[in-house]
Amino acid sequence: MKKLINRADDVVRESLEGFAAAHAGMVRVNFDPIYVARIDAPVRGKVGVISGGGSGHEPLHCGYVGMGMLDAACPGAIFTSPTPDQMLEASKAVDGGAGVLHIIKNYTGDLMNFEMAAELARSEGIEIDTVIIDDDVAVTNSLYTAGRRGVGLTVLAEKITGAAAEERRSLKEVGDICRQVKDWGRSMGMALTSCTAPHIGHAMFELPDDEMEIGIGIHGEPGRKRMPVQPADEITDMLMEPIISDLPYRRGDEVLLFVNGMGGTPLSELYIVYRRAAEIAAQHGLKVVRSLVGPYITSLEMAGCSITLLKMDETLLKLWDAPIKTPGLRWGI
Amino acid sequence: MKKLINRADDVVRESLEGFAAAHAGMVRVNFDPIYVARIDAPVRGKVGVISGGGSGHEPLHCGYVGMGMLDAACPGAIFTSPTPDQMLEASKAVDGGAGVLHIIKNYTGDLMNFEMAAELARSEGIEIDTVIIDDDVAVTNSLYTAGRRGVGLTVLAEKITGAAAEERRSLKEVGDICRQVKDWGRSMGMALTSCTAPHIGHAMFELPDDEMEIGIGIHGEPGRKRMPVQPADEITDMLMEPIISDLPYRRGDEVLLFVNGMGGTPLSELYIVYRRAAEIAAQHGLKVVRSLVGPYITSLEMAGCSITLLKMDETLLKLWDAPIKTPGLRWGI
Amino acid sequence: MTPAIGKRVHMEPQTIHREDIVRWINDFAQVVAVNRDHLTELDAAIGDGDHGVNMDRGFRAVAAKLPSVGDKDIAQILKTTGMTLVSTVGGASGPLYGAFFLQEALSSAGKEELSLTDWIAMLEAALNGIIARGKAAIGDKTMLDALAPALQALKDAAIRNATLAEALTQSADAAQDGMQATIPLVARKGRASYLGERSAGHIDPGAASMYLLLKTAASTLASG
Amino acid sequence: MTPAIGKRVHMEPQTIHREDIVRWINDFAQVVAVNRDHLTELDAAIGDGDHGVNMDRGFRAVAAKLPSVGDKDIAQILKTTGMTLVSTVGGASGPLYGAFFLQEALSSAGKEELSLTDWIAMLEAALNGIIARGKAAIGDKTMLDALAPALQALKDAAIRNATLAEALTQSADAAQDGMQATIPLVARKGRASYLGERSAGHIDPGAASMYLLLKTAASTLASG
Ligand SMILES: Nc1ncnc2c1ncn2[C@@H]1O[C@H](COP(=O)(O)OP(=O)(O)O)[C@@H](O)[C@H]1O
Ligand SMILES: Nc1ncnc2c1ncn2[C@@H]1O[C@H](COP(=O)(O)OP(=O)(O)O)[C@@H](O)[C@H]1O
Ligand SMILES: [Mg+2]
Ligand SMILES: [Mg+2]
Ligand SMILES: [Mg+2]
Ligand SMILES: [Mg+2]
Repeated sequence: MKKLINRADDVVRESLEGFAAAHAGMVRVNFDPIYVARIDAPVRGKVGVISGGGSGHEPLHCGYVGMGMLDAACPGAIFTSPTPDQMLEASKAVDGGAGVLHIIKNYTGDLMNFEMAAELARSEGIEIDTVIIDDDVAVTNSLYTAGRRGVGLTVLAEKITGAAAEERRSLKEVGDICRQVKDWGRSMGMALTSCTAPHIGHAMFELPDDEMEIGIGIHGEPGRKRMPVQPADEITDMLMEPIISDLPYRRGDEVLLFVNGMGGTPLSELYIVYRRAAEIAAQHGLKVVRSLVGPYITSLEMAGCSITLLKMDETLLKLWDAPIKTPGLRWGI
Repeated sequence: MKKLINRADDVVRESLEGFAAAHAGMVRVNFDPIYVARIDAPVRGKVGVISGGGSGHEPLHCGYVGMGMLDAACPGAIFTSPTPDQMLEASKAVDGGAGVLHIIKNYTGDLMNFEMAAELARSEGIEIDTVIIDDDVAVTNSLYTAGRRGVGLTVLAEKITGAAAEERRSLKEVGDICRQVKDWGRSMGMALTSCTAPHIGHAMFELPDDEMEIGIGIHGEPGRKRMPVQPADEITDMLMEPIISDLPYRRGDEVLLFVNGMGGTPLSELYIVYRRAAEIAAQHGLKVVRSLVGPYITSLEMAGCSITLLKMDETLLKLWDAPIKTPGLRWGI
Repeated sequence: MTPAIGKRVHMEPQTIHREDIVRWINDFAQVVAVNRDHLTELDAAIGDGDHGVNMDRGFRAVAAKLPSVGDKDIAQILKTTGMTLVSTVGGASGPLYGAFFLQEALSSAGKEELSLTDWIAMLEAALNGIIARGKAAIGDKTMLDALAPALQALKDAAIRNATLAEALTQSADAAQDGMQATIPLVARKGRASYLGERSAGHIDPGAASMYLLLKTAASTLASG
Repeated sequence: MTPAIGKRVHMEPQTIHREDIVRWINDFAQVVAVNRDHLTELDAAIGDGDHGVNMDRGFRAVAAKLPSVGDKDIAQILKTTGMTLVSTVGGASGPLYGAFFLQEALSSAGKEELSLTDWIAMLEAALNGIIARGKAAIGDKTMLDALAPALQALKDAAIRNATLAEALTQSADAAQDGMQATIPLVARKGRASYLGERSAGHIDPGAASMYLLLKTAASTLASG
């Protein structure tokens, strides 16, 4: 294992110390329990939006704390959901009196820990709403699984929901916007290589030099099927097909197309995927009105990508375009 | 070799097609010869700022085309400087009557091709100024080499120079600002792994599993020395020491600290490096007033990082903070 | 070979005391440390490779915390263990092992010592706590698949009037069988479920740690 | 063994014509294609691993372009070659090989056929063009280190009154020796210079391609 780290046990803390130093103007990092809050939290009268999950997906979630997106994020150990006390303290820290929305990626661990946090927060008088993002169409038989995983759509949900909260909408409205995003978005990902978690010290799965995994999650879990590496266009087809056929997108629908890098894929390759994905969208009569291309929800240094398609309407468009100022996403301000 | 590409020969073109589609609102891509120009180029009365170089460093340079940074960028083949006709056409396309500044990274190929382009552009009546960025302190005996390479500082130079041009300063003034950045900044990089250029198909150099290269460039060139992998803090010390002792930074100096990822290093690791680099800066009495952390000038999927320190004054600070709207860097607008 | 019954009663404790519980948890913390990489490897095969690290982080924290409640009663010790796990482990196993010990705490409230019957009630409560939190069923390839047969074995042993030591040993054996029996299963809960058919052929990591917990109970509590 | 002088004159052409130049460049394009990976490997060792790809891209474009100027004069053919290289190769070798052919074009302006003396003058111009553009000195471990001794060998051959074929062969041999002699050198120009001492022990890729160019000249132009 070769990593720019000191000790495996210190990765999350030291990384957050650097993050705190680099973005002192935007965020404040609490270390016991660990959470990152926007510098001006709590914002009076505004719904607090928080998320969290295992570390190793940076910039998600901590990089999205700031004006127009998250009020706080709770990072767990690498690929391990955070603990309830983190979400409880974060909820208290961002509650401006209008309640707090928890955006959760659908993983057993995340669900249970957030659930406990919500119970505790409610018992302390904070109103909590919860939205579970489960956009991964690679998980087909949700009846026999923990359900679809939360992957790329999470980034879009946090941005759009954060913008809705910024407009001082009510907890109910903010939650409903987030649920709309959850309902209107679908994703699928693939990996060319595995990744190495610092505490494990070797690749999470072995992938021969001429094979790839289709339908991976974001935690170094192997995917649903392994096959010989294909050209980028064919791979893109394999990801787009299940996405488009899952959500009944209709000709004329406006969509946001998000091509995400898993951490170790050059940006130039993501644009090659974007090129083909946009072509396919056009073939289906979908109008790509917004785009996002880059490593926004990663699996350490894994090589690979995911594609997310989110159907847009006027409200979502306006919220997507709204000003945002976070370490990981920024525009308009 | 595992890459999200179709054919090695098509990488640059297809990637630019995706780039053009994803950022149609900001940039326009010309394909013969290849250059990327901001959508509203030429801007009347504004100095045009252009740069270029081999591909494989994305988002540099094409990702930095847009309001407040570059007017155009000329991408060459992977790791190969572009050709004079590209820079000539780009110069013509962005000349708003106030002249064009060429920002060049100091590599033999880049220099010669830009030089020819400048000769041709001048013969067509365009006023051209040239600044050569050569910030890599890993190259020590510049007398016996092609001189210091242009690396991380290029990103900062393009941002600050672009902002100066946006203020409608004269070609001379814009060039002088760029020269000030060139004089006031220093960088050094390292690699944990090599990278694989698509047309070569295998790693550019072999690095055993317990070794690293210190003092690398950004083209997969091996570095000046190879040594056993060290903890991140020690590596950071090794990069910071030559930087700080090269430029006579003085206690009380204000600096911008830029920790750059080479493409395959998780953001979390860059923050671990940032943490230590900021500590060292503080030990030397330097005041870090701005920061930048992320993969801004890369070598495909190489794992590693570089550190750039740029001394700031009021002018540079103001220009750094000025609004910018490019695919790769954006704030204030 | 079987010792005389009269003798047996004197040799083997039939009740579990506060110190036994502390020893059990401390011993398990060491077992987890030793098996950290093993559990992590199991999780890397069908999950995300952190189960050993998660458990180790949690039980290290528990071991550090226990001295401060060493003089408290059984329920308090178990509650502290559960609370500490919840706030240090994270992932799926944090809330689930948290529920295990918190439910054991509730079930043992007010007790100075525990009989086999108490122990059975506690494990029953623990099992239900895990089900309530995780909503898994037996056969979903989770820690339940080691815990449920172990509980059944305890009940069977009690009906047969087995000693505490025998019962604990039989429950550990049943847990081991249950763990082994997870190998052919296709996971339906937790991360491993995303692998579908590919999850078959591997031991469930949570079942493995649950087996170790019950085996440690047998070796620690049965020896008095 | 040496053929009679009278005979030699009839067997071997002493001048180079337009068609010869076209053949030389086309042949070289094929030589580059065959040696593409070899040149690239050389460049990967001490540079950035693109020299073969760069040259191949350039000479493919040249080969595609030549038919359109096949009826033009020598200078026009060489100029087109140089311009095409400049606009397709990039990197260091683009402007440098561009300069090579553009200077040869200037030097051969107006000529219908080339004598050995003309050829020497053209290579001299090419050498100076490369030096003017790249500012390298002999011994810096560049393509110059193959070109300069080849030019010297041509001059020596001319003094000895050698035939064109002999002269070209000797110049190719000298280029090969010059290329080999780059092995121990520490690079002072181009990317390889960043390696410092580590650049020693490898052939310079530009010297290797320059040798191939001059070797192709010998085999193509000498055979008429
Ligand atoms: N819903 C559930 N009910 C019971 N046990 C579960 C459930 N989900 C997961 N588990 C157990 O948790 C174990 C994984 O724990 P761990 O690796 O620490 O957490 P995570 O899956 O969040 O990484 C699995 O092996 C399984 O035994
Ligand atoms: N200043 C120079 N003068 C002469 N030749 C040079 C100079 N710099 C580089 N070269 C030649 O160019 C070759 C490298 O060409 P190439 O790999 O195509 O370009 P780049 O170095 O830009 O990748 C070197 O091997 C060397 O022979
Ligand atoms: Mg986990
Ligand atoms: Mg090159
Ligand atoms: Mg796990
Ligand atoms: Mg090269």
